[in-house]
Amino acid sequence: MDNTSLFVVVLLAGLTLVVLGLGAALLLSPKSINFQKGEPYECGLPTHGTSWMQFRVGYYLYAILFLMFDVETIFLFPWSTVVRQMGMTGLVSILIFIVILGLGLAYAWRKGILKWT
Amino acid sequence: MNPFFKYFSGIFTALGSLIGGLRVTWRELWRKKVTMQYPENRDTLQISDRWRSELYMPHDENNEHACTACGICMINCPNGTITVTSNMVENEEGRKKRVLDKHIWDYGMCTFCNICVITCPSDAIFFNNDFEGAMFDRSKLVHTLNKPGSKLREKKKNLPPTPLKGEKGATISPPKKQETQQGIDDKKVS
Amino acid sequence: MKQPLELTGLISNLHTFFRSNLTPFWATVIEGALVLIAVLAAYAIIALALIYIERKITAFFQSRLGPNRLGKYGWIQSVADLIKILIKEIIHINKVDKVLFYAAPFFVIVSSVLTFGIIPFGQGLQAVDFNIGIVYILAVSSIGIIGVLLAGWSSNNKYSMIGAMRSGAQFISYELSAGFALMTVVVLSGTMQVSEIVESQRYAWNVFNGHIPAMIAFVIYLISGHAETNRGPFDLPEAEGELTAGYHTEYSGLQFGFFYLAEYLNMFIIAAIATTVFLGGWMPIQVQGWDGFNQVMWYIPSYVWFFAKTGVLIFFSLWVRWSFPRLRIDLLLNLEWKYLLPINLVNIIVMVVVVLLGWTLEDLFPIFRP
Amino acid sequence: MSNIQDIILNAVPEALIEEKQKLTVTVEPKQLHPLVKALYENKDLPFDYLISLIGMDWEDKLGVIYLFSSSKDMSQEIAVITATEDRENPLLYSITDMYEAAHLNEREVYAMLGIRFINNPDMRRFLLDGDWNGYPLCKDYDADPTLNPITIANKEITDLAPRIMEDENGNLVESVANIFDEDDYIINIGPQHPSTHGVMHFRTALNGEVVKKIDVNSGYIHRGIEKMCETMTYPQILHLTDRLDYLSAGMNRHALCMCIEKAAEIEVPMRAEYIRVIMDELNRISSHLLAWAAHCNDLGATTAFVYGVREREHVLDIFDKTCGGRLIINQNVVGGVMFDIYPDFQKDVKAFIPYMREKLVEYDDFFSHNPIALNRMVNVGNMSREDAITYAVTGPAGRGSGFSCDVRIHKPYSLYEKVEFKEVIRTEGDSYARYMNRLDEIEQSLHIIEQLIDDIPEGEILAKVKPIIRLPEGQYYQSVEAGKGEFAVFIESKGDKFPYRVKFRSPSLAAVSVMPLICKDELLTDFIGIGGSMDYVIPDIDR
Amino acid sequence: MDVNKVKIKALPSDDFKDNETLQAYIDELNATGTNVVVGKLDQMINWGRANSLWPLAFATSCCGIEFMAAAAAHYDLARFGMEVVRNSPRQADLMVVAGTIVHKMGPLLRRVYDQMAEPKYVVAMGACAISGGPFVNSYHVINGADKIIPVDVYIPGCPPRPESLFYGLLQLQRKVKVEKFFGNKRIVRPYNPDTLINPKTGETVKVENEFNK
Repeated sequence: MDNTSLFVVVLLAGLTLVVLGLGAALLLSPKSINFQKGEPYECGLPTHGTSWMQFRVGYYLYAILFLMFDVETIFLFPWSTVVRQMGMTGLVSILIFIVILGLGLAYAWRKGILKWT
Repeated sequence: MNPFFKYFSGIFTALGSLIGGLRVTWRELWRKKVTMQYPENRDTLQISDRWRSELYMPHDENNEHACTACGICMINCPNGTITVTSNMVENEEGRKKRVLDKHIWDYGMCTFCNICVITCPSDAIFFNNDFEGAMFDRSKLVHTLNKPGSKLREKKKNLPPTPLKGEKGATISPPKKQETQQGIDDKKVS
Repeated sequence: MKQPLELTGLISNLHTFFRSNLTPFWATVIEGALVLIAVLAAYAIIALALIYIERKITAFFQSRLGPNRLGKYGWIQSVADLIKILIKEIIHINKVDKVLFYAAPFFVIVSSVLTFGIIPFGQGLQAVDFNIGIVYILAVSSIGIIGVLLAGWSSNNKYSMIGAMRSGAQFISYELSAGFALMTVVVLSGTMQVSEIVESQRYAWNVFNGHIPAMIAFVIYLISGHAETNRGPFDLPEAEGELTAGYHTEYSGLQFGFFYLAEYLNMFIIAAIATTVFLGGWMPIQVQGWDGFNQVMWYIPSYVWFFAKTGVLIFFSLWVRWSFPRLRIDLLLNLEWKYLLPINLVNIIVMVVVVLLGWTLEDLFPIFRP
Repeated sequence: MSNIQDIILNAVPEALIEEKQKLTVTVEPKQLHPLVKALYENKDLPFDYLISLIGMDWEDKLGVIYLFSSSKDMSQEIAVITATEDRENPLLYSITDMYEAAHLNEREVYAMLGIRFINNPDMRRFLLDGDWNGYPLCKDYDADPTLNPITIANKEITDLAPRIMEDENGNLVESVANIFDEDDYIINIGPQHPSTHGVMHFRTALNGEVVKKIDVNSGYIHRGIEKMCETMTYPQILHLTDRLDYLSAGMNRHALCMCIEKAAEIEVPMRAEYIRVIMDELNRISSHLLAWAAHCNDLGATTAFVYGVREREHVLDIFDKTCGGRLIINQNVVGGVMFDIYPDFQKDVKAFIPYMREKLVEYDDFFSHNPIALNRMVNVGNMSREDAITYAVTGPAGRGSGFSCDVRIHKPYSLYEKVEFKEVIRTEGDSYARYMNRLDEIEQSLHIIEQLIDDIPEGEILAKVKPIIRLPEGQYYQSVEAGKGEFAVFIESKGDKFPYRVKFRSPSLAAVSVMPLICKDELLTDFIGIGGSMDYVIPDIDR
Repeated sequence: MDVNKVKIKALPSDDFKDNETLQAYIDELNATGTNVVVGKLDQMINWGRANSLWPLAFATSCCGIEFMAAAAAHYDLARFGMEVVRNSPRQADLMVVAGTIVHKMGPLLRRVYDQMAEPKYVVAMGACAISGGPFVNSYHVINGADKIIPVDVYIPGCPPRPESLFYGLLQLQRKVKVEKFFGNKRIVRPYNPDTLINPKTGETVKVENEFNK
């Protein structure tokens, strides 16, 4: 079997596990209803307002930084497999690339973006 | 300090103290474990003699106890755990006398403050250390301490040894196993 | 080399048996089914074993005994847990985002099974072997976080929501470090195919072959891998003390069981990948020229080597987990962005230099060359 | 003291000054605020520490007894009494503008006695639900269960804080203010939460993960102990104090016993005193160990929690053998102790001391120097000395801010004058200072035990006490240093065998009331950690 | 089935107290009889359930501390497979009510109980949770958790020692082991219904065995 079909098999394995498991559980497990069961649990008290409210998070800046570096990873992986063959040219070219990104990180650091508030 | 130097020395001091923490858990991994294994250790388990679990009323071989039904324990109990009911019985001489009918104690309500034992003028009730008390039914926790058919012990008999009762701290004699057993029996009868 | 206990023979025998007796279509189907069953069985057994081992080791670190009343030393404790959780009610919560709520466990489990599939447990015991193996690992393992995010978001619960947000930030950060650390090895071995990476470590494990930069990458991978699996001291998304149960607060029964299972499996997967990539995978200890020694080592089957090495890493992960307090989100992100990432970037360059100048162990001592 | 009397008379000439157990000043409600202000602003000896605020019902009038002390000299105490005869709509003046500690106390008085305080910005009921019928501590409270039936209906928690303010012209204006903004992201931390150390309910407005505002909501374990005391004889009350702050059960009970003994003039035998103090210190160690363990657990170190409880178990073993209780030890009784020590007591305690010292070193290696732990504690939850005093935070938490408030030093009781020990003070005021204070106090407690354990005198353990104890008419007050801070008992007696009013000063209440201040602008994670460092016990707050 | 057939490791059936109540439960459950295959399956499932009771500590006061002590090194709840303390009621099997339940806490207790997933059990630990204990006469204390929710096992003590707690948990294991999961038959747990009011309608909630619906 080739890799792709094996991949499909493994994917199926994962799906089977969940489907079979949940199916069995739904079949076997007892059910009960009462007037508070379906409400969200928040330390035993009714929750105040909805939880899907505008929620200020400091995560976005990190996400943008992540994007920057994640794209870099995509470039680096092909490069890393052939770096032995490419020799010094490979090193120098990617060095420039990394330095630019590193400067970006340093800039962000200096600007205080990496400080969690 | 040079920020670069600070940056790297920070890494190393942090690593150093982290390893100190790891060492503590590592040592603990090989030490003897302190766990006491109830119920496997039931035969060897030592519960302190002074541990207060169940209130019981010692009965001697003639099925006699020392309770005069004076009700002092009931009055002194801070939350009404004890109920003493008594009958008035006329004895041969024609004098009315109070006789214990039921001494009811609620295990599920008792706070084990020991006041009833301390104040009991005739040393009729004591706590034992039989800690296994969990029940399925709330009503099973209400014990009648006096056995059916038991009666008041005549005075001047040789009394059974008194278990430790608190402020009379000098008499440290643990409740005997037999007496503990009696306490359990009481409840089974009830 | 004689390898009496290996399963390669069995596998190829089965393969020829099916091919010779059945039409190619049915042979493929049956082989596929066998692989599926094997993967599932391995997945379930490893999960149950890990749950037991973790509880036991945790207890030993805490000078307790751990489960010991079911079977000898309590070894079937996790079976009881499995039965229990299978028949536990699955609560239907009002006002959740229904589709996402029920899809979340799928993502988590499928992601971990997919990653599980690429691990070489021993010689010939690898389900999928893409030539871009490392990228595959990074790609599929990051599906799991979608599950966590969905679970937290869809639950309509504030604790879950905060847990999910935290895990999002945590995961995207540490994903980078894990990727860069693995990339360091790719630079060293020149390939991304997992089987080839293992093969290239016949006489010198990558962590020794690439010495300083490889060791740094190894440590960084362990830290970031640990963080990616959301386990203490990086267990912020769950943070029992703060968020009751974090992103899976509202999940009950087997749905919660899947999160629980995946958490343990992910711990195994991270250790397994670290073993494969840095510690020679299923390769036994080999010394060029010592044929007698090598033969003895080969007698020990490859999967035993693999599980032994993985076990050591798992133990280490538990050791760390039960020794340290939980990090705060800003410390966590600081650690990644101010320490691990810059060090990683420099580390890659150092590795390239080491490789290009021929300073790896294999280059310096050709005796280690496979 | 005459100096103080001058100041009082300067501020309020009509004040009635009596020298009772302590200096007692009685004033009209209108004059309360100027009087307290004068005391507060006294340069040489500012009475800036509000020990206790006791709501009273004297049947003909409703009032409050304030107990003040000075951060400069804790041994100086002064009681201020004010009362109103209006039982329908009792109004008094608030002192929250000077003493932050008064805030929650005044709310409690409102819930219990119905007295409302003018100028207190938030006059919601504390401890009881907003729709509770009647005021329990009033003598005419109707305890009919049908008035307040048990329900499983979830009660709305109101965000609206009623208040009565006095404007410039002296008119009273009733108004209602919102506690939270309209679009705040409010999350309930507690009551059923693993890290609130009980059933505390913090309603927390978050801004991202940063705590914007905290509303303390308590009463989920309010058992009405103070009211119950009024119908019980003195020996019967004793067992209730154990259940206030159950971690320092023995010390609480010590306070109550001393208060009764002082009033009834009972001399406690020396042997009993020794046993009491040793047990108190052991109790303190166990309390601090659990606080340490719980704090570590709040910071995510489960293993540290197990270690702490493991060491604590050795203390509990000693308790178990001595008085047959592990947590609730029932040791002190009026006039002495209930149980004499067991024969191996000294041996066990002496074995424990070096063991504990060794473990303290291990704790330092394991947690105190851990960089993650340091990052989570140093400079987190800063509380200045002024804050500690105005919120009346005592105990290791208060001393972590440099507030010298150890009752054992400033108002020595029992044997504490005879033993030599240091008051552990740090001035940083952060979580780490409080954390280290506890570990250091364990060391000091071991030191105290070492000095006493060998010379426990022979003799009686119980003084002769009448079977029925009646305290002479008057007000009695006794404080001790409990595990969390200054714990005090106030008894007002009318000469009966029941007390007329009993009030317990709860150190944990102060620790909780300062939480909104020190947690502001900290992360949610740190909020939990700070809670751990303050080490409050909720049943102590709710009583 | 006889009560002596319910086996608990290291603690013989005769040494348990209150066998009579358990026997009464068993008789009630076996009134209609079951077939053998289902009986075996039931046994297996009950074995799993009894040995994997994950607790939710509804700890309000002193007893909560003893519960923590029971979970720590000296007593170690983990030996029973119960150390996985779940803070979310959704994932817990067993609610340990440890401490006083007061009027203000009553609705919360009910809510947390309601939000637990079936099958669920409740243990009342300590005098307060059984009957109100020391505070039985107080105006603000509910006299026992069983006024709000059904309780399976009562563990007396104030607070009970960890061994007492373990004994109670073993009793609970016995109770779990006699149930018939497939017959959908469970012991109807007694509770005092006259105080349960539905907040939506204001009517008294009818108490039925939720499980049988």
